[in-house]
Amino acid sequence: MNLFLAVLTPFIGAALVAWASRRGRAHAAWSAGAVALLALALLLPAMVASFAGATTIQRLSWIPAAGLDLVFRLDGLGLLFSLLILGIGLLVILYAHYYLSAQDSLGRLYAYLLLFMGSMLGIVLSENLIQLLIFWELTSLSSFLLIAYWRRREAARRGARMALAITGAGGLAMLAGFLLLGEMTGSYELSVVLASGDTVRAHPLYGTTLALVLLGAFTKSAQFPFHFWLPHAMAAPTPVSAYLHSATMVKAGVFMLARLFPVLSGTPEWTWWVGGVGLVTLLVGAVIALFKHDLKGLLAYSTISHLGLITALFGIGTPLAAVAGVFHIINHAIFKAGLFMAAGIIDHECGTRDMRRINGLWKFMPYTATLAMVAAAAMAGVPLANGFLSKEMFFAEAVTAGGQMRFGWLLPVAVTVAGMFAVAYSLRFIHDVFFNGDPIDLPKTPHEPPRWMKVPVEILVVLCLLVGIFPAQTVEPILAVAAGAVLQGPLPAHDLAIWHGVSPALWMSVIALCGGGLLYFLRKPLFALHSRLEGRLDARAIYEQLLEGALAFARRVVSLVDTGSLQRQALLLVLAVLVLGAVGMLGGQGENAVPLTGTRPQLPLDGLSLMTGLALILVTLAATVLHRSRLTALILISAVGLVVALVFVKFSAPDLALTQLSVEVVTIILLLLALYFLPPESPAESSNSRRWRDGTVAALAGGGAALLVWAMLTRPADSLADWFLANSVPGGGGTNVVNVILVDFRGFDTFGEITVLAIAALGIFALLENLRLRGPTHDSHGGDWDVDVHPLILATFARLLLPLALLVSAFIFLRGHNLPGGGFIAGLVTAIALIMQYLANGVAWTHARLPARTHPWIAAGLSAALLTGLASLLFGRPFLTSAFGHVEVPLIGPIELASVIAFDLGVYLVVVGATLLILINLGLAHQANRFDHERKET
Amino acid sequence: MEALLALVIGVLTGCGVYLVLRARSFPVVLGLTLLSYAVNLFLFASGRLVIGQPPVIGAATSYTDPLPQALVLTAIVIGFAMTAFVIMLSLRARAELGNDHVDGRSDT
Amino acid sequence: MSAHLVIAPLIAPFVAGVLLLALRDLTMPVRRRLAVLAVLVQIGIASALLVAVSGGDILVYRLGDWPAPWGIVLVADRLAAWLVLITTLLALFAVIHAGDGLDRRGRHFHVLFQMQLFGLAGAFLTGDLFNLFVFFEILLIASYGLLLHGGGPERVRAGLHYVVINLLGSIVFLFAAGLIYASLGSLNLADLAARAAAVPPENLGLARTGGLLLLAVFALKAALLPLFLWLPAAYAHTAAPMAALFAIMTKVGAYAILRVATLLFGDTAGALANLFTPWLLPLALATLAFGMLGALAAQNLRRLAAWLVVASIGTLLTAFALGTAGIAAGLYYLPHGTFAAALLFLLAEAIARRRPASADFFMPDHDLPRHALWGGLYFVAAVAIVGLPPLSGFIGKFLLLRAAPDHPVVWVFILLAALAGMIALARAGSRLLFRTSSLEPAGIPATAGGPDHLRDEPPDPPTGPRELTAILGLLGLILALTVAAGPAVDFTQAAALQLADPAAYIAAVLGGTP
Amino acid sequence: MNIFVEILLSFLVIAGAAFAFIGSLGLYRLRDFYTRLHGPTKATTLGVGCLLVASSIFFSVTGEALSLHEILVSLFLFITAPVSAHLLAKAALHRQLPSLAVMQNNDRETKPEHSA
Amino acid sequence: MTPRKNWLPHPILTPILTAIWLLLNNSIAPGQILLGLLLGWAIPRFTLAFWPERVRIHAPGRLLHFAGVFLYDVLVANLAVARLILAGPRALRPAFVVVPLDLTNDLAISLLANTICLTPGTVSARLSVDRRHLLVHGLDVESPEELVATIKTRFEAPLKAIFEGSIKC
Amino acid sequence: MLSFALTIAFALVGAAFALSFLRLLKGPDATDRILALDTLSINAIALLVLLGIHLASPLYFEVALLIALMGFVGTVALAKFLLRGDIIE
Ligand code: NA
Ligand code: NA
Repeated sequence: MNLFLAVLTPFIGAALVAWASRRGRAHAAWSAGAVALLALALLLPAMVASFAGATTIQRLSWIPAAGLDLVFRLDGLGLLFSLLILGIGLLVILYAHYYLSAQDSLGRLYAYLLLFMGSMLGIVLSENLIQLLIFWELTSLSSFLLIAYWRRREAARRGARMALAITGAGGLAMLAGFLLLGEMTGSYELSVVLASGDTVRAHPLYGTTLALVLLGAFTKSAQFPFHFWLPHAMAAPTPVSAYLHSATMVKAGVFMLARLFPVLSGTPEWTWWVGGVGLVTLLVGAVIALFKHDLKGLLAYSTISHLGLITALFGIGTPLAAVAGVFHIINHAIFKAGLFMAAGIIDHECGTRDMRRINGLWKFMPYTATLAMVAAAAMAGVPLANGFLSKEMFFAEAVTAGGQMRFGWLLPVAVTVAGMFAVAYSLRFIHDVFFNGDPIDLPKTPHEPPRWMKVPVEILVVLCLLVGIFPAQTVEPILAVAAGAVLQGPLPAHDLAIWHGVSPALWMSVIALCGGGLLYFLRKPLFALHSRLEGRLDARAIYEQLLEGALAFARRVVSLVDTGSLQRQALLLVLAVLVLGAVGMLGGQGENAVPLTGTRPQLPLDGLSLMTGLALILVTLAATVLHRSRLTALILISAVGLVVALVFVKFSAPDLALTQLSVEVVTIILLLLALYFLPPESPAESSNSRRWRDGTVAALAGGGAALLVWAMLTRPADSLADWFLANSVPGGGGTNVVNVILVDFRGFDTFGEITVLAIAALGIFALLENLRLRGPTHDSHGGDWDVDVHPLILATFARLLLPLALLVSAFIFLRGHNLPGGGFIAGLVTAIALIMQYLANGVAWTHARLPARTHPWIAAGLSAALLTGLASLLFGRPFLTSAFGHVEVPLIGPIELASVIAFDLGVYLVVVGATLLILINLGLAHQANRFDHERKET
Repeated sequence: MEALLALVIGVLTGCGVYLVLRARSFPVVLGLTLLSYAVNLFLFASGRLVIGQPPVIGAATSYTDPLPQALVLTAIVIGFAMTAFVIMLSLRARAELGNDHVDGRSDT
Repeated sequence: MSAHLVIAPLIAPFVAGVLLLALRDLTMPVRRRLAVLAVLVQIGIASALLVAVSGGDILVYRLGDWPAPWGIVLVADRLAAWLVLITTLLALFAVIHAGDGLDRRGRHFHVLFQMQLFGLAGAFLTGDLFNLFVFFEILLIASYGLLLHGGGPERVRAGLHYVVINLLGSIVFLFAAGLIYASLGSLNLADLAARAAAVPPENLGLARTGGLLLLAVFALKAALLPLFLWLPAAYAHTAAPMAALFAIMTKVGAYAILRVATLLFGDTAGALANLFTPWLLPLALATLAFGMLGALAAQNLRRLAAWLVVASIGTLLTAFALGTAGIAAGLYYLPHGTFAAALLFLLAEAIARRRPASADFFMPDHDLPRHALWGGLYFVAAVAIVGLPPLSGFIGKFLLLRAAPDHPVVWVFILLAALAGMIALARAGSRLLFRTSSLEPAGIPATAGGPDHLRDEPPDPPTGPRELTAILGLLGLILALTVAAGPAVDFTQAAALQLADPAAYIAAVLGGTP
Repeated sequence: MNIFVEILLSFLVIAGAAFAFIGSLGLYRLRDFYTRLHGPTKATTLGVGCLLVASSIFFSVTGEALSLHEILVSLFLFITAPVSAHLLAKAALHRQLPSLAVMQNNDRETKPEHSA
Repeated sequence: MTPRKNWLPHPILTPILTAIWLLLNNSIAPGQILLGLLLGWAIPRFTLAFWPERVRIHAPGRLLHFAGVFLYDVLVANLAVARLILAGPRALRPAFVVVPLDLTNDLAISLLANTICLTPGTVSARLSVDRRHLLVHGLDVESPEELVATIKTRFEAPLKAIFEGSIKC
Repeated sequence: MLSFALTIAFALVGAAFALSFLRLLKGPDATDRILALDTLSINAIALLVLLGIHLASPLYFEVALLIALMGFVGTVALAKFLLRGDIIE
């Protein structure tokens, strides 16, 4: 459990620190430090065990079904990294307290740092690869926050985004790689994976897996050609660079190389890719570092170069090289963190990091200069400093490895050249900053920093020397357990001594030192040469071009497709339906083709039907052709609706005809109400080609529909009809089967249907609120409107007809269960009878004679339907269960009472309420508009 | 008879589609109305064509399939509600956008 | 009461809606409380339903006491219960957020909201094809009202497109229903499944066409390429809580695709087996890709969020196209995608409210008040929606990738999409929250053509704690989904297995032994 | 069915249909709107009236009881058809549709050229 | 407002509606009569407000006589119109004729306009705003004066008697 | 005899239908089209009555009744639109 808690501690600590920072900077620093110490304390038992060679594994069940549990592992490698993360973390916390200016939020920096610390600990302590990846991406995210700490600086934002994109992308690749590893080995847990090296290497997907994992590792460790993000990440505050960009995050990539060394290494692919990339990075980083005038830029490229060195060591693949790799991880972390801190002090004191301006600081801060010089010596690989030891191991391994292949001599040569450049940039770091004349135009006068700001640097420099001078006594134990964990096997014989006798490696060191000196001496012409070549073959530029290209591509594609055109959307839908329909009908043809025409006997065609059908077609076409004249189209479409009702009658559907007719007239009234505010004509704005295109699509759609109807109608039916016909009277108590289906068998559909109507009315009511429209003052002929607002004859007869229509409505309602009719149609008849009053007598007159609001009607209707449905629950039956029976009334005879009448009454009320609500409120909107109008005009 | 109805539904569908593809809200609404007619007839036709046998028990000896009729009834009502809504919305759009182009583009 | 548990998720919002309509003279605070209470009750009901089906029972409710396939049945299986619960949870925070003032900006907000929930629950629970159509219409008509709530030119334009295109979709649905009834002779989904397996050869073409037209309709609702163009504008221009609630709307389409694909056109459907399969994966991947392109191209946060919803649908349907393991992954991803999208919409609104000059457009403005809070929330929301570790989105994608070992193309699309999303959200965040005009005043465009004339309503100052409550609540849901991933994945795997066995569903609805 | 009833029915049916036809014929072939208005208003209405009477007799004879509800439809038509015709004539005047008619007695107030 | 008006607002309308109800249902079953009475009572109660003034029939006998004349004229006029239509457009002598009105009752004027539409080859086209003149379109007008006279004596006078009590009114 | 009469009647009403359709298509003015539409609905009533007698079925009565009602309302609304533009005011 304590491994889990150790990882969790910094995450919780981040919140604590953010809270504590309100009480002052010291509180923030102390609490941050306490968090790191607590994490260290939690790890201590397992650390002790791992020195004894034990691997601690702790499990917390999470998603066992997906092989993803939270499993933590502490072995030698984890131990080493945990110490680096927490140890250097503590130093950075101390350092940052003095580094950050008063107006920057220390709490925020600590919170981010702790988030990062937890994530990094998570990486190195993960047993499950997917879990490892989770923490891996968390380091990307937290480093995004850290780099963008000074969020107002463009460089900071850009650097953060670039780092996130590159390392995040690598992380995604690595996720794929881990998934493949899981597929191959059957588990994501390292214990299994590390033991399955042979399976993995023999798997056909080994190459892919390797590539994906390496992509992750290389991006994180800033290997060529993904190295360019690291210099841009220098926009971060220096404590962040000291922590992330020297000791920890950039080491995560090489950590992965070390972690998966037993699984993935040992193949030519590994050697070539890892070794090759490492070597190139080593060289490129070292060369560029020399030419960076920015202090942190130099250190950044130096870091890239050293990471390349470590990568190259793992690429060589021998056990001894791996040991050297681990060793250099330690050494580089120590001296580079120190150097970054020193650079931070210089930056802090001078107000700039430009080495062309910073000169001769020895006079102002000799103590700091001394510290920096020792650390730089380690970086250069000068004897007695720790860097020398691992570098010499590297030289030795390069010679050995080079001896085994053709052109192998190139390897030591390249390595030595890189060494020369390392010496040269280290020399520059010392000479150009601390000597080389006087400072030029510095913003501040530098002096020694606060006492406690130097302490972390002192500690690191002391470590450099201790390891460099007494390696066996200091670093050997931890190196042994760490390397043992990497190799998952016995350690090779190695000797951490300063003097190994006169070996090729020694000669290479000597050449590097001398050559480095010479290079630095010749720096002026080299700088000139470099400034002429600068900007060519810049990986960052390629990255930015790629990104810009992708963004431009996205914008172009999206602007081409997402034009905000309804017509295009509708066209796409029609085309999609056409394609799918065609595939559906034709797709299964071929081997078992079925004729379009089925076997059902056809009805004879009579002349009247033919004439009516053709008339319907002609009117429809005319409405389409004449659609620009809107009223004409509307009248024609009304005729279409009438004939459709007749079609329903013809084919035995009187209920449908009734519904169609009543809905039709309400729709026409609505359209007329709307047309008043719309132009009477549509402009001719479709191009000819557009008309042809739409016409073709329409013809295809129409043809398709016709073919489907034909296929459907000529096939015999096998349906549910018989049950409905048989059960309508005995089960539903009504002879009109359609109505019984509507209010009983499928009453729930009707329940939904009236809900739709009710919601539509409410939605329309909301839409009409504050609607401000201007109706035309003249009719479509340009004349005044008729002054006779309510023609007398119409008004008189409309009133006369009202009771009659209501009677008809009651008639249709009551007989619906047994004969064509029902609540819906009755409701529409009532509504239309009332609308007729509005038409004939006007809003004001009619409104005064009706209940003011129709919402209650809708609510009452919905309630009636609902309560009818719920009533059956009281009898232990499901919702909407109907009941009916005959009651014998004296004198009158039997009367049928059915619960569905209550339900149908609900339908009736909703229909009346909704229809009136819609129409009247639109009418009122008209009226409001008219008053507006008159007010404006008078 | 079947062929005639197929043709009718085809023409209604085609004309509806053509109108729906117009640029002004009013013809679009008319197109939707035509498409509603078409689809209601289509759904109705899924019960096949039968003459003189309305599904009213006792009125005849055999009856047409009542279920599609019930479905079409529901579809008509829902279609009515939707049409009403879209008509009002087109007015609202006219008020808010200043013209009756479906994309709110000003008259060309 | 437990006998009626299956219909309770429908009755509760309906009763609440009718009550709110009848009691519309009550003061707004009372109505708000009533609305929240109603949603809480619905969460309780949905949880009970989930518990009731988690053992594997398929609960069938025969409306009107009529037997299937003639009467309408409601069917609750794991899938349906899961979606109902997700809907109610989402609704809680949407309605809380709407209480921040949106509900005052027009009429009948809470009635429409409850009716929307009624429609959603019905769509998930109904076992009848035509009844599904009816519930689609209920949820659509309610969504029209809600989408337009508050008004404004951009919203009305987007609303008009949304309404018209959905009306066309409804018409296609009816064509499909007619074809299905004409060729298979039933409407009950279970009965259809039984009949589909034995479809007479001469009806095969009609049945297939009907099925594929259903796919077109559902794809339109789900916003699958190429029928997704309605979504970005509609979601970007509606009010934030509505956009948040609508995060579930596309899932209705996805649900319907999944239901029909597994029940009617599953492996055992004979000649109709796997009817959707050849279409689903390519379209889903293309949708995912296009959603990400849209996200990269977006110029403001709401539109970006809307495109991410498109991408999220692509991801979801990719999962559904990958068989049982994929469906399990998708069902885990579904609530995540829903909550994350909702979260992002609410945040976009919150940020826009606090940047009076440039709203949520990616241009410099003054620092937000409580910058750290909103920045932090944005960061977490971005992590969630892109599917970066450690939140549930990552788990969903991990499960999805695991389910696609034989589809390298799926891996490529999913991983590249994650990268694109990361880049888009990092750019957006850095422009909205990092870059502030206090130090870099250059680059603020003049108001002409600027965001001022694009915004839907004048910026409202935040009025209460509801906004933050809703945002934190959604975040809490995502965290819960992450922490409880184990049981959640177990559940979704069981749900996927249940879908793979249509015989049990058919037996539960029609009687007889599986 | 009684032969006299059948003869009566046949007569009514054909007469009704003939009137309906003539009404529509007038609608189709006359030359201005005002004259076209007469056919549908009168002939068609009467024709439908005849048919409805025929229907009433038919169902009274064949059914179990007297069927008089057709009378209602006739009554309704007789009330509404003139109103429709009146409104349409008014609309035509308002739209100043051309007329073949001569203005017979000159009254300024009701002159068709002016809005009343 | 008398109490009687409240429980039986329209003593004429109630039996008429009951009768129409029975007509609609083709039935005189006791249940239907009861239902008809119920509706005949309820509907006028609801529509009371829509009938601002009571209709008073001053001469019920003349109403019946008028109805007979009207039906006869409809028949004759239709035969005439049918003949004219069949004869073709050339045979027509269409004309607009202004009929000065003596009627003042709204219902009476409306009934007159309707009657004119249905009967002698005429359509009432416009009522003047002051309701003193009715513009009539004739299909085949031989003499406008004669047409006006016919309308006034055959239709207007009885209507005036029925609805306005006396000619002098 | 009745069936023969019905055949003739169907033919006549059918012809009336056709003529009304022609006027509907021809116009020329909206008033003509509205009138044609009104005539169509009355013809439709005639057709339904004939159909009812032909099939000896009283089920078409309500349809005829409703066509009478709805046809009237439609015509009034259209005419009012021509006269006033705003039909409910
Ligand atoms: Na970084
Ligand atoms: Na210098």
